[in-house]
Amino acid sequence: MGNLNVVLSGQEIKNPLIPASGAFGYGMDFLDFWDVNEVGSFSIKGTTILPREGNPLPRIAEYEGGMLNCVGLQNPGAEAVRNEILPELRKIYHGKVFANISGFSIEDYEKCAEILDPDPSVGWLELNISCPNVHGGGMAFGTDPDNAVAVLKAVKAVSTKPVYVKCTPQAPDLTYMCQALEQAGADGLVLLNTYLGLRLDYRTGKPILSNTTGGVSGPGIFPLVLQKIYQIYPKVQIPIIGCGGVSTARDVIEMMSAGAAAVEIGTAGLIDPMSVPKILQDLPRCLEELGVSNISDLTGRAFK
Amino acid sequence: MGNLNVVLSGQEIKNPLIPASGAFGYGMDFLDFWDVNEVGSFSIKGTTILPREGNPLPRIAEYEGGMLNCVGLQNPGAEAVRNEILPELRKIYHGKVFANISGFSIEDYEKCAEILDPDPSVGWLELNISCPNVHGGGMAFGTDPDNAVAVLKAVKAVSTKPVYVKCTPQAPDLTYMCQALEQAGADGLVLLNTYLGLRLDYRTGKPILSNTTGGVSGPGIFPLVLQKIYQIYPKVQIPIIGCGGVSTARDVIEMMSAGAAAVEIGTAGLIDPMSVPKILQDLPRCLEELGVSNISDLTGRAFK
Amino acid sequence: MTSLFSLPILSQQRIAPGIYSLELSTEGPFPARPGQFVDLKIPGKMLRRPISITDITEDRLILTYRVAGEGTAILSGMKPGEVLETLGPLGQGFVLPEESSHLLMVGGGIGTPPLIYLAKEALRQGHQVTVLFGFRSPADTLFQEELKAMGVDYHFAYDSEGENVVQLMQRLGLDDLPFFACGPMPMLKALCKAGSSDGQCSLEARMGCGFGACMGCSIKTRNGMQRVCKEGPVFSKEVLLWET
Amino acid sequence: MTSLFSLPILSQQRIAPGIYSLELSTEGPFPARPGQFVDLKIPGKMLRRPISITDITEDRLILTYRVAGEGTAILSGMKPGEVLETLGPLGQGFVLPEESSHLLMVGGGIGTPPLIYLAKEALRQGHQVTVLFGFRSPADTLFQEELKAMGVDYHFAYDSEGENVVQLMQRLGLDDLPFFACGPMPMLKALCKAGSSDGQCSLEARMGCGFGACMGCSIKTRNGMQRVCKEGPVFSKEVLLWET
Repeated sequence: MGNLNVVLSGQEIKNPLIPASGAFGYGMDFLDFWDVNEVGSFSIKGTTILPREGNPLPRIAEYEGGMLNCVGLQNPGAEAVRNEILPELRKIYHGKVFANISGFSIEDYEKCAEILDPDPSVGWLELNISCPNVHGGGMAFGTDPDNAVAVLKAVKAVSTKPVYVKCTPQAPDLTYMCQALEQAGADGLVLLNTYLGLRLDYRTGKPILSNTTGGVSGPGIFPLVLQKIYQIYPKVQIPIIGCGGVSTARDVIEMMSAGAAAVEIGTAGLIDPMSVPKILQDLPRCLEELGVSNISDLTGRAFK
Repeated sequence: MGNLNVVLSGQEIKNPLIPASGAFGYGMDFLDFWDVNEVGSFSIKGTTILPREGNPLPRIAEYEGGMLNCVGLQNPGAEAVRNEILPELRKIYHGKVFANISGFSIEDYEKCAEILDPDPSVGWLELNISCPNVHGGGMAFGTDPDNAVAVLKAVKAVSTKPVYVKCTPQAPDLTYMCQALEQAGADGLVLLNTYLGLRLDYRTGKPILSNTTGGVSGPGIFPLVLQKIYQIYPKVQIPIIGCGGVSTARDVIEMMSAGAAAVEIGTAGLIDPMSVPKILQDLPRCLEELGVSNISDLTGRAFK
Repeated sequence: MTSLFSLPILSQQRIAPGIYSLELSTEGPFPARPGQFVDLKIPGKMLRRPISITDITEDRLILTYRVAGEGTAILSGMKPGEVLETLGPLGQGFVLPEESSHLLMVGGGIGTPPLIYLAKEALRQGHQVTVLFGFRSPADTLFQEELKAMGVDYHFAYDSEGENVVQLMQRLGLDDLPFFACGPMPMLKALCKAGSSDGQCSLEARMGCGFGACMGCSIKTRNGMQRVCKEGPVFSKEVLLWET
Repeated sequence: MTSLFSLPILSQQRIAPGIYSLELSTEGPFPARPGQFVDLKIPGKMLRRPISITDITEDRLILTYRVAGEGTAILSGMKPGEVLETLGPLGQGFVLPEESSHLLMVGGGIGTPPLIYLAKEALRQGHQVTVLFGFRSPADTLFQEELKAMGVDYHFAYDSEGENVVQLMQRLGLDDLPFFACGPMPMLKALCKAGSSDGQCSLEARMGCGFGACMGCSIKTRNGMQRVCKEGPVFSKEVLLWET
């Protein structure tokens, strides 16, 4: 029986499958289907310093390869997350989570980190500089390396937990971005947030989503993200968490082979709430098939 | 009954569906299935000044949203295309085609254009500065606006036919690229060539494709390409030919609504050789449903 | 508890222009209350389709849906024996009052189905029920047989005859009855304005997951942001803000 | 002429570890020559799966395939009555000599099926046929009944017994017979080296379209670049370069 645990910046998690921010709420919504303690960690809904209502409806569109969303960081604000939500979360989940934080200024990120970093349920901070669905924030920081580095440094200065940066495929030079982040002290990278996309209504020709564009996720982007991970892996020393279109245990293995130390899963769990436990059930069988005893040995297998 | 014809740089074609370069050979391979004269034009296999064998096998990988290829511009060279292939093509196809040309230096493109531009079957030149599967050429010109403009100017100087530039989504700033090309005299844009992608073999963890990466095409990239067309359309005056994941008549209409004057189709025709005639059969019914008499009125409908 | 069920199709038929009735086979009564919904996996489509519940019998889940796009078009072509992966029951249902009362059910178009199940349940609980349904035209009428069989008081309004369901309510002088409504947003809005202060509305929204995780269907209410799929689809009138 | 056919599955069965036999119903004999192939649309998969033809009867197309990945795994789960969209016949087949001769059919593993159809056709045309098939082990043997029924001379080689099919050919002194071969590349390469100068090999390749448009399966030959799906899959020995 294979060993599924992986280590992310000194903290061990019992398997490499991490439900992604925005696709798992705060864990509660999956309780009807499976015990969320089966996952070694998950990333909470993107949190900002002030409460946000997010974008108007429609926020969701579909396409053959997955979906588009423009939820737009709906969340109750960092204080409410720490004081009201995380204590509830602790009742149902015993592991440590990634606190996904976003903002509209460097100060926003800094304050958000100050609030969430001390929480005992927070194992890692996930710096979301890649949300395509808010204006004047999110992705704006993720497309400019100077801005990204400035945000990271400000957050690192107030954090005790490892800081992972969730990057956007919209970054003009992703390799440079990742190297700059590593140099500035990032403890890890999450590759990638959603791709900017659009759907138009067939009858009217107008955008379906209230925010015009949305973030594309799902199996349709899998080989694009895989290529980016493969491209970045040899260029950095810090761990990469892969994220983009993973739906099966084989996808997890493929993404780890490209260089991911762990894998986030989003859309697959929205399409089928049982995806995550199914993958966790399949992974040991896959390891056996491949004759691998530690799943972490698969990371970067393409280069070995 | 709706009117399907569209005009591209002064030349009318009887419908806006153009089989894409590399997915239609020279038209001959579809003759078993339908009369290729049903399409108003198509784009011939990417042509280089010297014959090219292309990449070794495997050149094809699959994924849930479509496919990846690294064919690598296999072609018999511009002279053979003009002297041997185009005369054969004229026997089966009576319209004018897009001569897709690629190269490894500005001179390559220039010579290729000089050879193909005079051919009576060539209606447009399609400058392929976006092939992700060759080294030191193709996409290298499409990611740097200065290089792209230099290639375009050299080709424009030796051409009498309208020159369309097929861009790559790998361009760091696509809007700037398109504006630079327009200013440098491009007659139209083809948005977009394939996305760089990767698949790894499940058992070995190594790349499936001989060239490691390949170009991702098919429905999986449709909303990404749609967003790019929507982004570029208000920024240029020259016509945009949409290209990326179109599989149905509704996709054609959606892409035209985003700003495309015409639409190239590739992977759908490889998956089902009857895709193109099926779409052509469906389009008039769609126009009727939408109460539109000229399909060209749909171009940019999202902005109207 | 919400779960995934594999339910074979027993029958499917077109019951009005663009409207289909679908019967799924269940082992025992499907565990949903009136106003809850199910999310159907359509072959070839990524996201499930949320469908309200028309009725539940000992061994059947009865759904009614409108062909609105490609997903529902595929669904309408499915045959008896084919199995639908069904997620549900989802959301909160309507809440009937504890004491016997005279209740008004107000439905419009494809919003009428959940009110059939609700009306039956209300009758079972000893309430008096008046049903007001609005359709585009008489050809679009749904559930006339069912309403007749239930023996409730029912009335139809037709756009084609110049009367909508809210006008009908007013004409019949029923605007002070507690109402339970489902239909297009303009209808619900007008109803909340014209009707009793005691009302519940079931809303529709494009959904991602259907079970609360993606926050793709959240609306602003007087109780803050609420998910149509999870805290809804039924909201009491006083929390709705009508902003979206 | 190559065309798209909708062919119902008549039967499917596992005939060896990982190997399935699939019978499709056709109206009249499927119009393919030995060595041509079909490309099957698998539900849920983008690209078709190229499958060689084992036999053709008045109303059946008989295919044999190995479960090699997700696509063929889905195919192996399909049931009688389900319909497979079949593109074909594709490619050029084997070319049998005009005069009666003694012909050698050399197959390895899942490369053996097209040689069954070829052997039958060769017998019908009056040739003498010797069949040499190689498998991993006796448990993996395919087509023994068919070969017996045909009444041809046949011999099996097994990796597990330390002999491959080329060694078998040499042991039997058949290396000067014109050969028709299909199997793994190393087998074909060794056979071309050891066997007669007159030989034809059917190659396998990952394909995109299967009908020549995408150039996804081109190989370099002495006649220039050739598409396995279109100019192949059968190539005469002398044009093969063994570079890939």
